[in-house]
Amino acid sequence: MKTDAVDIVLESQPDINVELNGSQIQHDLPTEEMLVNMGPQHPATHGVLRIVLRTDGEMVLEAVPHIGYLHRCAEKIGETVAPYQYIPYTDRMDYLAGMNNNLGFALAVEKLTGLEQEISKRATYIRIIFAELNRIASHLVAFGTYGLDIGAITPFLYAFREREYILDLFESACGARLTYSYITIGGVTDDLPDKFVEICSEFLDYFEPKVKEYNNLLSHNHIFVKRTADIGVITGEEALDYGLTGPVLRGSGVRWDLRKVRPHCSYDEFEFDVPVGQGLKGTVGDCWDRYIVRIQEMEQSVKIIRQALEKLRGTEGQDVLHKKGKTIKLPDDDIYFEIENPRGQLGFYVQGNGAAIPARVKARGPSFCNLCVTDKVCRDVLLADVAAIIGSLDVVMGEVDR
Amino acid sequence: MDDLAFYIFAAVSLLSAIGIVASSNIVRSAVCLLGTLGGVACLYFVLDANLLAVIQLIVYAGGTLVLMVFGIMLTSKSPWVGFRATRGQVAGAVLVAILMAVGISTLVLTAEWSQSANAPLKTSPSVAEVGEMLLTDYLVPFEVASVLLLVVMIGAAYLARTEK
Amino acid sequence: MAPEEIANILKDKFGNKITGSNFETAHPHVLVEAKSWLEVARFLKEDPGLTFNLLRSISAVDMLEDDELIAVYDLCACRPGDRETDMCAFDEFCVKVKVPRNNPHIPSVANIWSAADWHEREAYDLMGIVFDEHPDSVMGVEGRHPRRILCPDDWDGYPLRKDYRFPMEYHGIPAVTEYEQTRPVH
Amino acid sequence: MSQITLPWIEKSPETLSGYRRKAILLLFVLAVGHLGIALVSLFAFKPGQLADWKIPFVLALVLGASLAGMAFTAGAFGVVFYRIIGKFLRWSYVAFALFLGGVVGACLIVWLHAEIFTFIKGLSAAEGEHRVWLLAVPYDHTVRNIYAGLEAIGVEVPVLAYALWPLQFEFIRDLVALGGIIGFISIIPAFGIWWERKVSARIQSRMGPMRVGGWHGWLQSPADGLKLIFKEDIIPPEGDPLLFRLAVYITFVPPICAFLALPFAAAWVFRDLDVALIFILAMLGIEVVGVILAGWASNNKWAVYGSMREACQMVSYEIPMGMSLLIPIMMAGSLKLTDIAGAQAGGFWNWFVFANPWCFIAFFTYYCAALASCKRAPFDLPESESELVAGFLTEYSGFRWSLFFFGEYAAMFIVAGLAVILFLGGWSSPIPEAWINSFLTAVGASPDGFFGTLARGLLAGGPIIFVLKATFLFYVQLWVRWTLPRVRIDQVLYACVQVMLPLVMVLLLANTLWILGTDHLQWGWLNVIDGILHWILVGIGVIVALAILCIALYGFKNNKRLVGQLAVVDQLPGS
Repeated sequence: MKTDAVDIVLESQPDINVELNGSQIQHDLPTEEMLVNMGPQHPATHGVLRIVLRTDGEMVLEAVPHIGYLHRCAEKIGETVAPYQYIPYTDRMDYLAGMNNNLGFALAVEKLTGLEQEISKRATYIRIIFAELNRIASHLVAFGTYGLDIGAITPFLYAFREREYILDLFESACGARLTYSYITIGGVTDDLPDKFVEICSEFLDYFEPKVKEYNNLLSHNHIFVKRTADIGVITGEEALDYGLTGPVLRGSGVRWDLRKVRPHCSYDEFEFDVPVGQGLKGTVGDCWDRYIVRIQEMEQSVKIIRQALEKLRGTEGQDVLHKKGKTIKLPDDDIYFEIENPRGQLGFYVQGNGAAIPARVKARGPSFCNLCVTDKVCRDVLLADVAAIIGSLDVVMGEVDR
Repeated sequence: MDDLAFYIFAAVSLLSAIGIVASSNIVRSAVCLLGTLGGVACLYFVLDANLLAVIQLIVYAGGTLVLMVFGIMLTSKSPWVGFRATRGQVAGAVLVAILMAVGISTLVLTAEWSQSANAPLKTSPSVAEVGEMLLTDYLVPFEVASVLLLVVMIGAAYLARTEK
Repeated sequence: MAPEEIANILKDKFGNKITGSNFETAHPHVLVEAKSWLEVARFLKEDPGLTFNLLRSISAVDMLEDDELIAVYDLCACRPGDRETDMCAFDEFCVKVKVPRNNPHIPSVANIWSAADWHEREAYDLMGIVFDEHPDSVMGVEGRHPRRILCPDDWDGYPLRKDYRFPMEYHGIPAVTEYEQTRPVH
Repeated sequence: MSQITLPWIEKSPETLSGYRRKAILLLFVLAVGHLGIALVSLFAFKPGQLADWKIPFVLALVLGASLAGMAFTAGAFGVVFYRIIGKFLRWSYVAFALFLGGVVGACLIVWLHAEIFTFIKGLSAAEGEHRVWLLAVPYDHTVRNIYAGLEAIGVEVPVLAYALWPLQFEFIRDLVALGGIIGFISIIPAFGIWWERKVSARIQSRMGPMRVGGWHGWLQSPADGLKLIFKEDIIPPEGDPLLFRLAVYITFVPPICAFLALPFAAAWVFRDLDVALIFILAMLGIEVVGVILAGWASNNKWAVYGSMREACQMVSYEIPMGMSLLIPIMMAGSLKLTDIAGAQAGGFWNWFVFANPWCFIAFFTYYCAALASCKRAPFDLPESESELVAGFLTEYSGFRWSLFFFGEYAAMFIVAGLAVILFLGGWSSPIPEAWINSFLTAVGASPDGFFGTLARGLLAGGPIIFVLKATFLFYVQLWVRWTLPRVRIDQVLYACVQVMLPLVMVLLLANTLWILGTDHLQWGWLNVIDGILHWILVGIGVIVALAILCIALYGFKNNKRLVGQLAVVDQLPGS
């Protein structure tokens, strides 16, 4: 078949035809390999990811991801604006978990400037509530779109039904539904609206049984298990080697969660478990494990939010926004700080030079690091498995390309 | 009315047959083949030979399908890649065509058409009759054909098996 | 393990290949000279006492006034607990490698941490640090370098350098508006 | 950006109503004119005045004029009463009425042609005397004969004689019947797509289409069709344009042909072929050729993947599908669909699905294989949107694209109809006719009176029952599609070759031996076991039916809770 786009790929990236040392399939008939361009516009790539597949019939011999279609110079912009002005840009990195991105950058800057000691307890708890709510919202999208990748359309709508309520909660607090900029340097922009605590706990009561519904609908569905178990297995060592973090790492059976092993934001005051993949349906570290870890994390987040709402009780009246947040000057020093995002560890490297504007801002997006394992996992799998594997890594291209 | 139908379907068959030979693209040839076989099936319908017509459709549609799949798999470059016959192939084809033409014309010329034209045709046999005949009078040819197909299936499975 | 202890272990092992360290900062780190970075990295990963098996990030920084580029390697050790239900132990460490701006060459650690593959490509793409022996290298005008990752393969320059000037056009496509063309570039 | 300006948008309201008045006037004038032409031409020619060979032309004139007149009248009414019509559309349950009306109407048209011929034959006094040739077709009854016959029964309407005259030709009657079938086939996708969207919305706690046409968006499918017609017609320049166009028709026409042999009830069939079953299977098989051509002619790698998958899937699943169908054929001893359905009349316990365990399992294997051969989820690999973009449909757009769906929905209905005829008793009612008769007698209604006939027609079996049963199986296809994930290609083929094929072979063999033992050798013990198993299966069937009914009722009653309203969400300041 003649397709211009792939011809261009061949010319500009000659290394796509690198010989594989891995398993060569024995053929009795000589077959011709075909290069297929999956993306940048493809329903299974969750945005503008482009994967060049080298296929033999339905078998995928090699999958090379090409990224950069959504590159928006976020790091360059970081060198031209003050930290509090940079908060909205962090929203647009992982646009499904804007609160967590805000939190990551705010914590990094606060740690660099020593402001972190002066954040009020109330602001910290509000931050935790919103970060965890956003974790639920983000995992709901991951759950729904993973269903779509496997071909089940209904779970997507179920997930969005619940996510809608979370977005309503966000909207009541900060007015935005996707790019919040709510958590900022020095606290949060505004105190909670009236009755937020009651409505939030009602939502949690409503949401908890829904997780069981998801499990009945999708997690234990026979076809779903057949499609995801034993597919795209990543062992714990491989996961660490490739720098995978978050549910992808935990799905490989590594009990590692920054909220536990190096608590930020007073997460150490909270009681919760860290679910890891146990290979219930197949091998440890397969797609199903990565998927089920997200489902279980939603339950844990509910637990955390309940405790945080409880802790919020005695803190009325505390100032939720520190006055120095907007006027802060960065010292001549640098920091690298990571928090646990829904997709993994989001790290910010911030370097100051005594001015109000940082000299260098670098974001380490978890999706970026998780995606680099594609090349390794998508070898000698079927075409349909590529969709399953990419979906189980749950990448957000806004964060990969920044 | 039947005459009209006959001419229409005969024209379809013949034109598609010309298309098979004239087209240099294997998939287009296969589609033309489908047209020919479909036209012949419709002729059978016109002649009230329903069973034959339906069998023609179900068997040859499947056959054309497989042919098409092979055509796509073996020439998977573009719809515009054609093939050209070598001189030897043309000579062979002409020879076969002449032989067939001679054979068929001999058959047509020597057949006793007048008999069937005058005597009213027996109403077309029902499926039940055909089935009974297959399992009684023609049992041996039927079984031989089945065994042949079985051998073909085993052979195909053997050929398609991956060498380990 | 405190960063000072790790630094002492490294200094005992590698002597003056460790060119400096700073622990009075929000980001304690040691400085390693570029050409011995590979063996230091291997030691950090494979020494049973250190086992820094998770490379979190490679941040490239342009120090224009010092005329040098810095690659900041943030490492993390994830040591499994004794029992299945134990959390892994956490340890972090940072290594900085300084190279001159006009000839920035650092040995690639992508064979030690596979995670470094994309980070190094990004650092080359945006900051122009050449990682030698990178597994995904292509031949450029000035020798082999990692393949670009975010920018197109034929992009000119390294966008995150402080002296980078944005191109006026790319393949005939005007890359800046008319207003920006007339405005002085800061 | 230039703005499109419409001349009447800029006019003042007075001028606008002026335009409307002019339009109404014009439409009425045209309508009156055309109807007048029609009437004049009809009454101008008494029977006998006109040579027979001129009749077709007069009829064409009359028909054309009256149709145009009616259209103009309708248009004028639409313009005058558009508000009232809009209100009517908004408040009525027109969708179901239209569907049911369409079903009944199409069925009637298919069936009437036989009745009318008998009627004309009865009318004609001098049958066989006037064998005149018109357009190379012999005909028996002149208009004068028919009019004489009408006069004899007291109907002195010359127009009726003209209208009945062409119906004596089988060709014309077939055309009318074909019109009915095509009408029905165009109702199925329109209704099916709208219904699928509503069903999926219900399953996903949404509303689905709600706007177009008022009541639950019942006009959504025609609106979509209209939109698709106006969309840009893209043909990939690197592909094969001829085959690209042809593929649509090869996919779209065979399912329609299959309807020619699908009986809706005993006499309600276009052609009662003795090989109807094989004919329908052959037609479903030809459909695949179109899909493969579509993929190939698109010159798109995803499309080729889709069509290769379709070829794989179809070729392998036709075998278990055909073999499952052999089991009811064996029970009925005929390939004729009317015979097979007729053999199951008299109560649901006579349906083949409950006849013995082998038939029971064969029903499910047939249904699975039929899902696969219709490429419906979970076997929708040829067009799996998350893997192959849209499979063989990737390059299609506009009306061509929608024709594929016409074919697909028609095929869905056909496989559902086949399952009904072969396993679920066809058009026979679950309740035996004798019970209905005795019930009618018990309540004091005569079984042969008007209401008695109506009740029997609805309950004792007929096309309506058939369509309802087939629609239920159609619904199950939707239900499955919106619930299950998609299987992988190797799993599809594994399930066919390694699971379904051996299973069906065992079923076939077992059923043969079973029938041999019970029917031919008359083994008493086997007959006892057969009876016990039969009633156990009937019990299972009843339980399943009741369970589905209960679930449906539960869902209907707990409407709000299924949707999952969060009670306090409206109190949020933001919302």
